[in-house]
Amino acid sequence: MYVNRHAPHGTIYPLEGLEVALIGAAFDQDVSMAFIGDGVFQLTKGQDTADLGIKNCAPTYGALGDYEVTKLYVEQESLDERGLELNDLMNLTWEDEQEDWAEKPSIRLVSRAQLSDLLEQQDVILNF
Amino acid sequence: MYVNRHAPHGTIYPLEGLEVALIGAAFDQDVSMAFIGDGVFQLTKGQDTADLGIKNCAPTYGALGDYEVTKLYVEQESLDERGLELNDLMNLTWEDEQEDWAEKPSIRLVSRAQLSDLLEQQDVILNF
Amino acid sequence: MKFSVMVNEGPYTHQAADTAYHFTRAVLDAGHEIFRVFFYHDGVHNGTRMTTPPQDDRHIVDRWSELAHDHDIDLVVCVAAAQRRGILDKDEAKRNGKDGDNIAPGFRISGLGQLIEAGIEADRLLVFGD
Amino acid sequence: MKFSVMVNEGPYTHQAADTAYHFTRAVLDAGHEIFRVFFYHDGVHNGTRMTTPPQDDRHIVDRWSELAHDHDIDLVVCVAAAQRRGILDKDEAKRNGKDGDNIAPGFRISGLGQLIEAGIEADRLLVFGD
Amino acid sequence: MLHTVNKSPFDSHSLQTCLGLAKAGSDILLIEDAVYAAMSGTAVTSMVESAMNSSTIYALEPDLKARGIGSEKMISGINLVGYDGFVELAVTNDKVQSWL
Amino acid sequence: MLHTVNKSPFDSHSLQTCLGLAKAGSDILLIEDAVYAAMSGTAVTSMVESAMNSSTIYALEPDLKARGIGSEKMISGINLVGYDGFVELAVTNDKVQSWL
Repeated sequence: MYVNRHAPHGTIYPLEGLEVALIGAAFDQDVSMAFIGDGVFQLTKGQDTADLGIKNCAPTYGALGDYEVTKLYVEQESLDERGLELNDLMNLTWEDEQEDWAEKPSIRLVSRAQLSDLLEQQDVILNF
Repeated sequence: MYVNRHAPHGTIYPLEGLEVALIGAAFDQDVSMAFIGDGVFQLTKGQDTADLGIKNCAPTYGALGDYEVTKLYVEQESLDERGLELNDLMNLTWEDEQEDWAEKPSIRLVSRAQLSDLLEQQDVILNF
Repeated sequence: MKFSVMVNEGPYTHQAADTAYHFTRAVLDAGHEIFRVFFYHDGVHNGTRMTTPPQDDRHIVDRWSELAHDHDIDLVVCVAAAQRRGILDKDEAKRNGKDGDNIAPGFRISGLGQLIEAGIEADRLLVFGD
Repeated sequence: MKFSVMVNEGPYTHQAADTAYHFTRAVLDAGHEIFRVFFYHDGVHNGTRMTTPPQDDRHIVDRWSELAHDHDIDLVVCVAAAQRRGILDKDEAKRNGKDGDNIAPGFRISGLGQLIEAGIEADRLLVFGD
Repeated sequence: MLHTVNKSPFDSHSLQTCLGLAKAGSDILLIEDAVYAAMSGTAVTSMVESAMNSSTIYALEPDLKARGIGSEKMISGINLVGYDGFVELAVTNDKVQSWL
Repeated sequence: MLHTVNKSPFDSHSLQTCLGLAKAGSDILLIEDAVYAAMSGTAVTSMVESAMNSSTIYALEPDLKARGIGSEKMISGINLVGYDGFVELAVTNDKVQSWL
């Protein structure tokens, strides 16, 4: 599991973390991502870096489903602290081959306690 | 004024900040230093980096007086938050030429409000 | 008005190197003068010509070099900070027995005195990145 | 037991590069195996031979090179992270039209797949520095 | 005096330290990840609103835009500036302190 | 699971995040600037003490020594380890999570 804890654009950690997640998926690993703390800002709608001249990594999250990265866990407490709700996040989906390619949401809101359980189940945990 | 806000050893900012302060003094600038937040840890007694194999910059603070850096302002609120008092800090002194080289303490405890006034009086402020 | 700029973070890793660049351009666009840009801490990594970002991303080092060329800006990399982090010009490489250098065009390596001078000579000193 | 180590901060700037080294040595001293040390983010700066620290300080890059030499440790620098930050080996320099390289002895440049493999092959993956 | 802050207020104590030391009448400019402090309805909103009683708060517009923070999500009364406005603030204030 | 934390608890929220997510029975190792969390009488002491009810807290001795934190300044019940003990903790726990 890749744990994302940094806000986007201010540092390169989100972008370089995303690169690891995509490579992990290409290596047929069971990739899941967790977004906690400022990491939840990576998924907010309407990010536009044109005026900064910085490559915008936000659209890449939309492509994660195509790489079979379909489990994006977002900590509810982190959203609350930042005045955000699910509706403020990008609408990220994946297509379920098992159910005639039905489109399903990738973002799963979890409580801190649930996330704690999830972390315990991982083989490898990397922080970005 | 050089404002020191980082704990020692974990990052190089204190050491590289000290290098600037010493050069500033060599250029005959009126150098003062402020220690706030984790910066107050730079001045604590008994630092010994031998087991880390890292150069210990703590003794250099003792030499500041010789370079006529005699005003080290330490924020009282930052000490309080960290459970520290003046006695936990190194005994740093300078010799006052005007008073027959009398040894005087370099560390001056100031409140946040006093430090705020001091910052307002500076020409140039650099953060480390 | 005369400005000096201090850059303390490496390119790409932290946005501070971008902000410093955009600010410097805005100073020039407003008709003010840049006395010097001084690179300290990890900021010294802004000054290596070995940087090769992805083609669809901005080239932070080249941007500085072009600014220096077009507006005759003095880009100074701190020698002590640079040595620790592996940034060298020809002279430094020779002095330290290294087989090559990596400084980018428009940058020069010098001492911390250049930062003190930048603080004295300019009306304002702006610091970017910690 | 088999360990992999990931180093995400540059030498000198953050202590993480030191901690990673001391941990790696302790792993070897305890009779365990190091499968790989992978350098990512600013960690790639651990792998440049241009580094020249003050004479009274430790030489972090040389320490890694010696460890690789003495214990046959695989030191891998991530190519994407390295390109952005100006770390190159001979092949990369040639491919990108650069006039020299700066990688230190004992290090090699490779892809992120090496990190994924390090996670799979080792019993434990330890991460140092953010 | 102009104070610039560039760290997220949720991750670092920089903004808090800045607000604790800034004198009444200061200009405070939020840049980079610090622009998240301009959002309404967050855990730090009340700290920023109370600072607005004694200081003027600015936020760098390209940084807000990059982070998808539209005016509807912002504390009202925070002033938007571009890089040109940043330069202007540095000119009109007699000195600049960076909180990093 | 072993959790390592390397940031000062006064400057970063890493330790707090770690303690919020660590399950009961975890081992938590303070390294680098995080060893300041092992000090008694500070603003974060009670947070660390309360974590000690469900987790075991360790601190890296070379880092404590570098920062002049002697045992008389430490919360009692925190365990000291060297780099060898760090390795041992990484062996006995089935995985390691770094909070950075």
